[in-house]
This record gives sequence, C-alpha cells and structure tokens, in this order.
Amino acid sequence: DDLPKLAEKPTYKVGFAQTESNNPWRLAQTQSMKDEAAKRGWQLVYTDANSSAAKQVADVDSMIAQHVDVIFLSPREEKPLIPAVMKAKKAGIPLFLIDRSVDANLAKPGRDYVSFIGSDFVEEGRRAGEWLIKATNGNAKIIELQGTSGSSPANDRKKGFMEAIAKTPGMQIVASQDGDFTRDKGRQVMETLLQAHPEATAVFAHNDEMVLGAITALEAAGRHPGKDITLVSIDGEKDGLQAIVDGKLGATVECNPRFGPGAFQAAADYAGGKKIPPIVVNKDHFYDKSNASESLAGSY
Amino acid sequence: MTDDLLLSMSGISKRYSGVPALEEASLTVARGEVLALIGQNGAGKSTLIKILTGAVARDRGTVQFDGRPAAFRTPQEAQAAGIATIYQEINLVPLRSVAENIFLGREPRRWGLIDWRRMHAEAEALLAQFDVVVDVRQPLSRLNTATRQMVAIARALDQQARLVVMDEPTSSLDDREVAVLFDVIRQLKQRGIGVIFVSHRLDELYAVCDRVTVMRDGRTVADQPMASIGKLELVASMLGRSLEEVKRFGATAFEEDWAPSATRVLEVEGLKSAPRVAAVDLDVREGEIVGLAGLLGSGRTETARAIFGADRAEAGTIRVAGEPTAFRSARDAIRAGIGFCSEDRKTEGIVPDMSVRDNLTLALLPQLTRHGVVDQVRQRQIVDRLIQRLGIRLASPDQKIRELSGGNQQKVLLARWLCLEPRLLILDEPTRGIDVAAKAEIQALIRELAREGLGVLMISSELEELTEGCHRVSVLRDGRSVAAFEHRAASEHAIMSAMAHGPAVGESHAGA
Amino acid sequence: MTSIGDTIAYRPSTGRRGAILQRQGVVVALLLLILFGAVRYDDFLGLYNVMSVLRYNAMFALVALGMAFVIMTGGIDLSVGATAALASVVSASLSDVGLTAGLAAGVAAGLAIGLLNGLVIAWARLPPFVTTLATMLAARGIALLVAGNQSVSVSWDTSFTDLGGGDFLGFPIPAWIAVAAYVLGAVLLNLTGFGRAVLAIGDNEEAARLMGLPVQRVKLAVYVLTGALAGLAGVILASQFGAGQPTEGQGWELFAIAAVVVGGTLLTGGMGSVGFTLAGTLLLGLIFNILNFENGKGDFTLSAYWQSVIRGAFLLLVVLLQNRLARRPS
Amino acid sequence: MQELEIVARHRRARFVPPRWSALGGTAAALALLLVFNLIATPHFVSLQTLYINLTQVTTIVIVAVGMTMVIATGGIDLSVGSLMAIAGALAPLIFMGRLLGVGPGVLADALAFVVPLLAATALGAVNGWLIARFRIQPIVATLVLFIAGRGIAQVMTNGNLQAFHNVSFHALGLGRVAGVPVQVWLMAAVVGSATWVIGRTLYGRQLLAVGGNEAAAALAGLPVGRVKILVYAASGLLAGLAGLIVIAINSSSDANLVGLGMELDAIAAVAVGGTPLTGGRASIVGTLLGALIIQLVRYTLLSHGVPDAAALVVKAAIILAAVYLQQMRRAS
Ligand SMILES: Nc1ncnc2c1ncn2[C@@H]1O[C@H](COP(=O)(O)OP(=O)(O)OP(=O)(O)O)[C@@H](O)[C@H]1O
Ligand SMILES: Nc1ncnc2c1ncn2[C@@H]1O[C@H](COP(=O)(O)OP(=O)(O)OP(=O)(O)O)[C@@H](O)[C@H]1O
Ligand SMILES: [Mg+2]
Ligand SMILES: [Mg+2]
Repeated sequence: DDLPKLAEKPTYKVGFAQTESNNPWRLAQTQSMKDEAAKRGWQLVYTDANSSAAKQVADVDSMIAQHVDVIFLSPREEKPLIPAVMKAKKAGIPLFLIDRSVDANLAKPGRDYVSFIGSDFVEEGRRAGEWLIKATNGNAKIIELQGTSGSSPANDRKKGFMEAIAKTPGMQIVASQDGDFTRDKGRQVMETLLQAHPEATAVFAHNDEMVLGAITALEAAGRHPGKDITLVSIDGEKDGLQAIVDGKLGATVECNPRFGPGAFQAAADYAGGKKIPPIVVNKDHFYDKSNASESLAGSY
Repeated sequence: MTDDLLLSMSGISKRYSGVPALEEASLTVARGEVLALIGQNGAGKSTLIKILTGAVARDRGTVQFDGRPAAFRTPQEAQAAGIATIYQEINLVPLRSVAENIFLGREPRRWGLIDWRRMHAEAEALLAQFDVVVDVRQPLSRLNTATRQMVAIARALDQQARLVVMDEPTSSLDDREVAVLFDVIRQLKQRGIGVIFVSHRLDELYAVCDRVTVMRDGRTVADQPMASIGKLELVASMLGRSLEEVKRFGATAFEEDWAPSATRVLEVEGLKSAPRVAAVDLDVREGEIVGLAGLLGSGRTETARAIFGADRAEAGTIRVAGEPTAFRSARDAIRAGIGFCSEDRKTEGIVPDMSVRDNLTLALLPQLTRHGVVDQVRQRQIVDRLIQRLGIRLASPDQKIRELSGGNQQKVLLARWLCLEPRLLILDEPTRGIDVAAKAEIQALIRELAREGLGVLMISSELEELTEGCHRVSVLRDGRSVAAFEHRAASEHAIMSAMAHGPAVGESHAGA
Repeated sequence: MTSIGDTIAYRPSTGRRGAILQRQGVVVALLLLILFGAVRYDDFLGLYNVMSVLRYNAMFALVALGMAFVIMTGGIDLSVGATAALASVVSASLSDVGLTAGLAAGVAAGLAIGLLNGLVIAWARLPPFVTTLATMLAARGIALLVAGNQSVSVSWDTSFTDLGGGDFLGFPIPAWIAVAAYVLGAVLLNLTGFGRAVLAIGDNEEAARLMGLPVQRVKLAVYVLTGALAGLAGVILASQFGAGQPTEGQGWELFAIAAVVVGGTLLTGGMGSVGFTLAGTLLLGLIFNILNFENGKGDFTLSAYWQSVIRGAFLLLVVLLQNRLARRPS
Repeated sequence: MQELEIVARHRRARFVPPRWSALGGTAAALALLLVFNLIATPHFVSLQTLYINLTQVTTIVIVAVGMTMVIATGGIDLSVGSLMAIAGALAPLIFMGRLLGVGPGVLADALAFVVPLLAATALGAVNGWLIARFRIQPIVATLVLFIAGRGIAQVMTNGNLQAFHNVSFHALGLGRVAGVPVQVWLMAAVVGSATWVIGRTLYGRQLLAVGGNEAAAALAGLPVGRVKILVYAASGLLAGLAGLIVIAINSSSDANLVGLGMELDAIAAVAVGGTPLTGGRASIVGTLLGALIIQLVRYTLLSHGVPDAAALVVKAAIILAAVYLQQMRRAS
C-alpha cells in the first residue's frame, strides 16, 4: 500500500488537531492526549480549531510545516477535512483520525490515512432508541433535543435513533428542536416544548448536558423526571451518571473521550510495523441504574 | 422679462411632520439677473432652495426651469440640468483634499481613471481666480471657515451652470472676500447666468442684486426691484410690521453708553497656544464689552478656546478676577465663572435631540441636583424665567432644540451660560447667520447684561457690531495682538487696516 | 453606526497625518511579527508554511476588502461570514456542473445578500448595523436550509476544487485571486470617481448628497460588492475544503472589522486604505499561525483559552500602538 | 427690551407629541404576536407560559438595559457576553472555596455575589477607559474583551464545567417571591432603576448629552470621560448580574457557553425597541418591549416546531420589520 511509513524512534513529535474546547467531552479528550504524550515523553503539537473546519485544515497545514511525525486529527466535519488528510498523506506523514471520521467515499482508512479510532454515533443513537422502546413498552410521545444543527454527531445520533424506533409504531416524536448541545439552551427549549406538548412522556437528548437542562425545566414545571417522563441521552459524563443515580435520567450511552492511550499505542504499533485495522471502534459502555453508581467515580 | 425667464417656481408648499415650512411660495429669476432672497430665520428660504435642487421633496407646486417643467428628484439631477448650488451650511467633505472637494463627482480623467495631476493643477488655477492660495492636496479640514466657504463657491462656479444659487455665502466671509465674490457675481451676470443670493446682511444686497424677494412664514410676501425699496422697508416687510414700528429701533441695538467698573475680570498676557495663537494680550473689566477683531483665521477662536481651557495654553498668564489660572478643561473655567458660546452652534453648541429645557440647563444641572437627582421644579422655574427674560420663542420647553429657528437656538445657548451667572462671557460670533430682528435682540441683551456688571469678550467679523457695541476693540493678526482701540476712537477703517497690515509680517490671507 | 451630520466637525480627531502614521503602524507590527516568527521558529518562513498561510488567509483578505469599502462609507456589514457560508453551500451544490457554474452561483448568492443589504440600507434607510445583523441570521438560516443542516460535498471530478486547492506559477490560486482583488480595489478606490464617492459619503453623507453624488447608488454598490466578495470567499471555502459548509464563517465579520481598523481605516468612514487592509488581515491571520508554531516548540502548550487571551491582548496592543503613533507630535 | 417686544413674532404653537408614542410601533408588534399566539398556540394562556417567557428573557433584558445606555452615548459594547462568562466563572470558584480561600458559608456566598459583579464592573470600566482616554472606537475597544474575556473565564476554570449545589444561587435562579420568580423581580428592578436614572438624574442627562453632541457636552463642562467610563462600567455590572443569573438557573457554570452571542441579542433588542444606534436617545421601556418581542418570536417558533434554520430567517425578518416600522414612525 501507499500509506506513509513511520520510522521507529525513541520519541516522536506528534500533532493533535483538536476541533474545539468548549465542552467537557472535548476537554477530557484533550487531557487524555496530553497525559499520554507526557507519559511517553513524546512532544505534542496541539492545535485548536475553535469550531472551524477550515481553521482545522490550516492547523494541520502548520503541523505539516513543522514536520511532525504523526498527526492525530479529530475532524470537525466529514467532508471539509478531506484536504487535511490528503495533504498529510502527500507530505508523507501518517495520520490517524480519532472520534469522528471523514467521508469514506473520498478518503479511505488504510489507503489515505492509517486508521479511524472512535465511536459510532449512529450506533449510539440506535442504542438510546432501543433502550427507550424497552423502557416505555414501545409507547412514547417523545421530545427530541438535538445537538447543534449541522454537526455530525447530531445528524448521526438522530439517524440511529430514528432507525431504532422506525419499526415501533407507538414511538412517536412530537417535537424535535435544536438545543445546541448545551445545558442552558436545552433547558430553555425544553421549557417551551413542554408548554406546547404537555402530553410528552419521553425525552431523547443528543447529549447529557441538554438532558440535564431538560431535567431542570421539567422539575420547574412540576413534573417528575424519571417517574412521569422517561429520559435517555448520550455521553456518560459524570453529571449524567449522577442523574441516573438520582433516578431522574433513565440511561445514557457512553461516548468515551479517553483516546490518548489507544491512539498513541496505535502509532507506536504502526511504527513497529504491526498491521493496524482500518477502523477501531471503541467499546462504549451503556449506563443505566444497574451500573451507574459504580461507574460514577471513574467518569469524566 | 418673461421671455428671459430662467426659473419660475410657484405654489410651492412643504410640511415637516405636519408643520408648514412653505405655503404657496413663489419665486422667479431671469437670465442675467441677481435675485436677493431674504426673510427672517425660519422663513423658508433654504427650504425653497432645497426643493429647487431636489435635495428635499416638495408637497405641492410647480417648477419651470429654462422654459421646461422641471422636477429634480436629487441634487444630482439639478446639477446636471445646470443649477449649481452653495448650500447654507458649508456642505463639503472635510477629510478629503481641497481639490477633491472641488471636483468630486466630475474628476478630470485619463483613460477612464482619475488624472490627479491635472486635477490638482486645475484646482489651484481655479482657486487663484478667487484670490485663494492653498495647498490643494491637504484635507479641507485644515482650512478655516472662510476658505472652506471660498472652496464651496469655487466648486459651484466651476460647473458652467445657468443658475447659481447661493444660500448665505457671505455669513463667514470678511469684506475682502465678499468683494471678490461680488466681482464674480457681476461676471456671471454679464454671461447671462441667473443668481439667487440669500443673506441676512441687508447692506450688501444693494451692491449686487437687481431684484429682491421677501419671504415670511413660508410665503412670498414681496417681490420688487432692489433699487425701489429702502432698507427699513425691507425689514418691515420681512418682519410683517409697519414702517413706523421698525423705525423705532436702529440697525444695531447698541446705542447709549455707560462706564464699566475698574475691576478686571480677565487679564491675558503673552498667551500662546499652537498652532494659531502666538502672543495675545487682553483684558476685560466688569461691565465691559471688549471686541476681538481680526481676519478669518487670525486666531480669535483659538484664543477664546485657550482662555476657556478647551485648548491647552503653552505660555502666557491668564488671570481671572486677579487670580492666576490654568484651566485644564472647560469644567475648570466654568467653575471660575466663565462662559463660552462657540461660533459653531450646530456642532459645538446644541444637543439636537434634547429638549430646550435640558439644553438650557446643561451646564447648570450639577447645581440643580441633589443626591444625583435633578430638581425638576427648580429647573422649570429657571428655564421659564430665562425663556421669558430672553424672549425665546417656542411652543414648549419640552420641544427638541433642533426644531427651533437659528436665532432662538442661539438665545437658548446664551441662556445656558447666563443661568450660571458668570462674571465673564466669551461670545464667538454670537450673531452669525441670524436675522436682523433676532440679531438686534441678542445685541440688546448682551448690552443689558454688561450694564449689570458682566464682562463680555465678543468675537465678531462684522466691524459695525464691534465699533458700535464695544467699549474697546482689540485686534489680532496672525495670532498676535497688534492694536487696541477705545470706544469710537477708531473708525471701521482704522480697525480694518490694523487687521490687515498690523506689525506682524507675512501674508495671512486664506488661512492655511 | 455613524451619525449623519451635515456640518463640518470642528477638528477631526485623526487628521491625514495621523491616519498615515496609523497605517504605517500596521506594517511595522506586521514586519515585527514576521521577524519574531522567523527568529523563533525553524520552519516559519519555509515555503510550505508561507504558501499555506497565504492560501488560507485569502478568504479573509477578500472579506476584509469588502468590509473596508463598507466601513469607508461609514457603514458596517455583519453578514459577511454567513454570506460566505451560504455561498459555499450554493456553489458546492452546483460544483458537479463545473467550476464556472459553481463560481457564478456562489458569487450570485453573495451578490443577492449584498443587494438585500444595500437596498434596505440605502433606500429604506435602516441602520447598517441592524440590517446586516438581521441578514446575518437570514443568510445563516438559508444556508442551513439549503444544505439540509450538513456540509455539502463538492464534486471532485470537475475542476471546481482547483480554484481553492490549485497553484498557478507556484503560487496558490486563492492568493492570486486576493492579490487581483486588492489591485482592482486599490484602483477603484484611488483612481475612480466611485472610490472618491465612497470616501466622500463616509466623510459626510449629507454633504455628498448635496454635492450631487449618487449616494444611494454608491451605497448599494458597496454592499453588493461586499456581498460578492464574501460570495467569492465562500466559493473558495467550498473549493479549498471540498465542501459547502453552512456553519462556517462565524466571527469572520469581527475578524474583518478588526483587520480593517488595524489597517488604519477610520471606523466612522471617510478615510481608508486598501493596501493596509491587506496588511491588517495578514497581521491578525498570522497570529493563529504563530500560536500553532509556539505550541509546536514544546516549551509550553498554550490552550485555546490562552490563545484567545493572547489574541485579545495583541489586538489591544496594535490599536494602542496606532494611537501612540497617531498622537505623536510632529 | 420693550421695543424689541414689538418684533416678537409668536410662532404657531406646535403640537408636541408625548414621548411614549414612539413606542407605539413596538407595542403594536408585541400585541400582534400575542394575539397570534392566543389563537394559534396550544396551552398559551397560562401563568406558566408567562413565567417561562419572563425568566428566559430576563438575562437579555438586563444586558440590553446596559447596552441601551451605552448606545445612548453613541457607543456599543461587544464584551457583554464575555463579561457574563467571567462573572459566571468566578462565582462558583469563590463559594466552592477555590478562590479567596473562604470556606463554604454565608460569607463565601456573599463574596460569590459581590466579587464577580465588582470584577465585571471593573472590566467594563476598563472598556470605558480605553474609549475615553485613548479614543479607541467602542466597537474595537470592546472587541478586545470580547475575544480575550471568554478566554480569561476559560483559563480561570480550565474550561471545566462547574456544577454545584448552592442554596443562595438556587434561590436566585429558581426561587420565587410572592409567586413571581426572583429573576423577574430583579429584571423589573433593573428596568425601573435604569428608567429612573435616564429620566430623573443628572447622570441620565449627561449620558444623553454626551451621546447627542459630545463636543457641545465637553464645552458645557460635562465630565465626558467619566460619563463614558461609568456607562461601560454599568454595562459590565449588568452583564455580570446576568452571568450570575444564568449559572444560578442551571446550577452549573460553563465558561465556554455563558453569555455566548449575548451581545447580538442585546443589540437586536435595543434596535427593535427603538433606541437609535447613533446615540443621544434611550428608551429603556422600548428595549424591554424589544426583548419581549424577540423572546416571544422564539417561543412561538419553537412551540410550532419550526426548525432552527427557518427560525433564523423569521427572526431576521421580524427585526428588519420592527426597525423599519420605528423608522417610519419617526419620519412621519
Ligand atoms: N429637516 C427639517 N425638519 C423639520 N423642520 C424643518 C426642517 N428643515 C427646516 N425646517 C423648518 O422649516 C422652516 C423653514 O426653514 P428654513 O431653513 O427654510 O429657513 P430659512 O429661511 O433658511 O432660515 P435661516 O435664515 O435661519 O437660514 C423652519 O421653521 C424650520 O424649522
Ligand atoms: N492649520 C489648521 N489646522 C486645523 N484647523 C485649522 C487650521 N487653520 C484653520 N483651522 C480652522 O479654522 C478655524 C478658524 O481658525 P481660528 O480660530 O484660528 O481663526 P478665527 O480668527 O477665529 O477665525 P474664524 O473667524 O474663522 O473663527 C478654526 O475652526 C480652525 O479649526
Ligand atoms: Mg437658511
Ligand atoms: Mg472664529
């Protein structure tokens, strides 16, 4: 194959192109990468694209200009980051995608970049949907709190969830609005939707932050989350697990941000000549009241 | 005359938010005729002109220009049709160069692009015709008001128009520049070009105008050959009074005399403030009106600003009531009992969107305030008293000041300082652009205040105002005090020659 | 933003001399920054970095050029970023037809938003700040609707992607486009009546009107021009990154305003320069690049947060520097 | 003087329209929206709906009141969102004892209210100082803190979301007094006192004079610099207060998100409320109405399931229409 090679060296200069740093999940991811670099004594070139796919490409460009040995890219979007992948390839720098992928029609793992390591957002949405069907016996009027319009986790989680509930006619989405992945917006949107749709019996939020906002809104409206309304979300952050322990949140699908060890090991293995599978899907946990309290301590 | 008719406007009406500014006004100009258009402040002269040039839309009425019905929707269209206009407020763009201001919209080009070299050369040549010699590459904002006015005139006259409209072109010009302008007007007349000339200085109308149209309250009330009507009749017609009533007061309201006290409220020695004030000596006593004369750009305004602390004084001493002072801001000067009425009412005087009441008490407000709250009862009392005392005419003190006529705005600004009961009032061109009636009132007011003990330092470009109204006149030239005259000890001629040929050297004409 | 007065300001706080010094300030700062980067980082002046910085910043340069013209008329355009996003989506959707179609469609989309801005501002006389704030929301909304809430893939089979990714004579095509736009912009501003009218309107709009300048048409043209340039930037965005991105372009307007002001253009209008706007863009754009290199040096890692603080402080520094230069007695 | 009375020409008394008429357009737009909702939105008539809308609009109103005053001086404040983030980040740091080293308790809670407000006020004053002292354009001067301010908040918290349980802040966010949410009382107090300041106090007049004609104000001896510094400080203080309210409602503080985009919401509310961006005038009540309109539009669109993207377009149209109506009223 024509993938760039990586020589074996005692230490490497690696680039990590982060998308943004405005939520706990990203922070945990960055921290994990930094910790691992420090642990191995590798030099980390860290960039932050400030939520701009275009800037992220420019960031990768500046890594190439600095002759890093390996690039870890957490692409903000599927399509606009293709040029970054291609430029790294052209510059002879092996590249690993982490947590999000790029358009498979345009760049292929094992050919254009070494490998994709991450979760499957569609699968996350599907698992949330399946749990909700079980929890509500296939009968629910659902309010969906979507992630930021246009972001790939929002699109994919929605897709997976819709696929899961499609076969169950009792599962009905009564309202679906953008909560921007944030607690404050999630709360405000929930407050309003609850006024317009008091008949709702379930909430599916694209992440834990929004579901926490929704819980505040529900309580303020005199509802009893976890009792007269069932909630499910994705991420598995500490506050989310706490909400499960408190009996308010039904379940949350983990989306693990701790990529450092796996990603760095993959790079080390690659240098050592091992065959790296083109797609490495993280084993994501599923938290509900059966396991939330024991997992609480180790969550981010 | 009818076949010679260049412009005829008739039945023109215009309302601003329901209030009529023009009612059935009319006006005609023949080829080669200079028409004087006069009227009190707010009579509607400028509005009529703006309607003619399409700067303002009319409500009703017809306009015939050059034998054809004309309805200009923008000044651009009027300009293209051959009407060149000098508007009342100098409407030029201060950050752009002098040359650009002259040629904006019709720049000389080569291959479709601006030919800067030619533009500069032509601008210089054009200004030279008006006796103005300046660097045409510098921004207009560097020029003094008079030179800017000359630039505006040059711009308008270079347009090869068939009608030239001049709305108060002389209000900021001195006699020499007025003379130059009149020469040009006579040339225009010879070339068969029509001219509309607006001015509050009635004397100068007789020098160039053929005919006069008088407006009052938005209507045309008289239209006669200039030669057939005397000055008093003009005033009577403008004011809508009988001739007898008007005769009872003179052209200026300065008449009787009194002796000022010996106590000096202001002493200035060797004042220097870059770039225009080099060495000024002045003093003003209690109850005295001291005039400050000088050509435009001689540094009168800057002297006043330096005394008031609005500009920094670099050298020299200023004593107020015997105490040496060095004001660092207008606030300090106000605390020491000085008031300053700026020459530029619009940009440095009024706060246009504020009520007359708040404008009038702007400087007094801290004294009307207890625990941060304005005592509105006292404010009302003071405002009402001053409105009455100064005869300010308005619908309500809650009216926005910008709705008042120029003369009344000026009175409000005077009242702003008077309510502070200052010991010294500096007035920079207090009657510029103000109609004869309001001017007389303001002059009488100044005099009455001085008689009550106020010291007044008055800057004016009208020599008559200085010679007749002041106890003493101090003359500046190139930022230096060059002469001082006791009351009526000097003729206008003497003052004028001191202004122009004082001991300081160098040619000072045309500002920069 | 600016008040429409019809009299001459007593003494403008910045005269021409001040403005020239201000503008030189930006060049001095730019040179210092480049020097700093060259001395401190190994590959900073390497061909790869220079080319990619130019390629990436070309979009911002185009947007800033339009913004400079708008600001010179005394206006402001907050919609440029959203307009670019919309244009990128539109051009990406048509990229399979070919470069010309994509380019035309994207620029036309920008033009349409600019036209809307211009009509509302020049004819309905709404304040530019509010008008373009509204069209910013509208353009963003339309972009998301057209794109169906996600990035729109461009066609890699046509020559569409050459525009953003290609080189010509060893120099990135977007940079060529920007250079051409700036040359034309400078000619437009300095050698045509239109340019003079732009400055006159920003200086004193009422006076400009009374001087017989076609104020409304010039304002309309300026917003249309800005829209078109934002559209062009959007096409380059789509072409360079292979996708129309409805969520891209946030904050571009503030970047552009800062670049224009740093380039010595008076925010109140009436005075400005095309060339120094480019310097302002490069100055602010280089900061990101420098920060990436600093992180690569490995002495310490600047988090995104520290980067914001540094960028803010840097902007303040440049503005204060200009202020000092402008006030220095001659 | 007597002789002069002769020439006294009494101008026709003109009708001076009462001040509130300028608000007519804004009020009518709000009424129209209400009527639409009464007819078309299910479950609209309820106290709960009222409180939801009022609590959601609180922070915008509070910030927009400060913005109105800033705009009245002819300025603008882009830094409000960042100042909200800073105040919001400081408070939990203080009552959780990570800053100032005060253990949890009444004192810590009190400091957690006061210190963030002081910090926001001080930063606002710095904005004002840059503008007054160095004559930097307000939009650029406040752009500095817009960029750097959020960074400062993020640096303070390392970007971490700070979740907390704090009784005092819980009361601020979700408590009620006499059945009405505490924040709504606060909003009323802010609107009331700002109206009073503008209408009754010396400072109010000076503010409008500086915005109406700065040169004239300076020559009339007004402390122009101080007026400006104060107004930006006030805007900072109000932004800080809004920041505290946001974190109180959510029982968590996220420096990345608190106040994000607030400057544009606030400016839009001011513009829709009829305060011209050119300065010299201020309508606090107008701003309140403007904010309510924007809020009600958002509520309406959300409860009718209009997707976010389309909602943006509708919001844009409403802003333009409202400002256009204002303009028409003023011109006529
Ligand atoms: N833009 C405007 N809005 C409202 N009223 C106006 C406006 N312009 C003029 N007016 C009013 O129209 C009337 C006529 O004003 P105009 O400026 O034509 O007077 P004028 O005769 O030129 O006075 P002056 O000698 O002071 O120049 C005045 O009452 C004035 O207040
Ligand atoms: N070189 C210059 N730079 C800046 N402004 C200038 C310059 N020359 C003249 N001016 C402006 O011209 C005006 C008049 O100048 P100055 O105050 O020195 O003279 P003056 O005798 O008061 O004349 P005027 O009768 O025009 O007021 C002032 O407003 C001043 O700002
Ligand atoms: Mg007039
Ligand atoms: Mg003067």
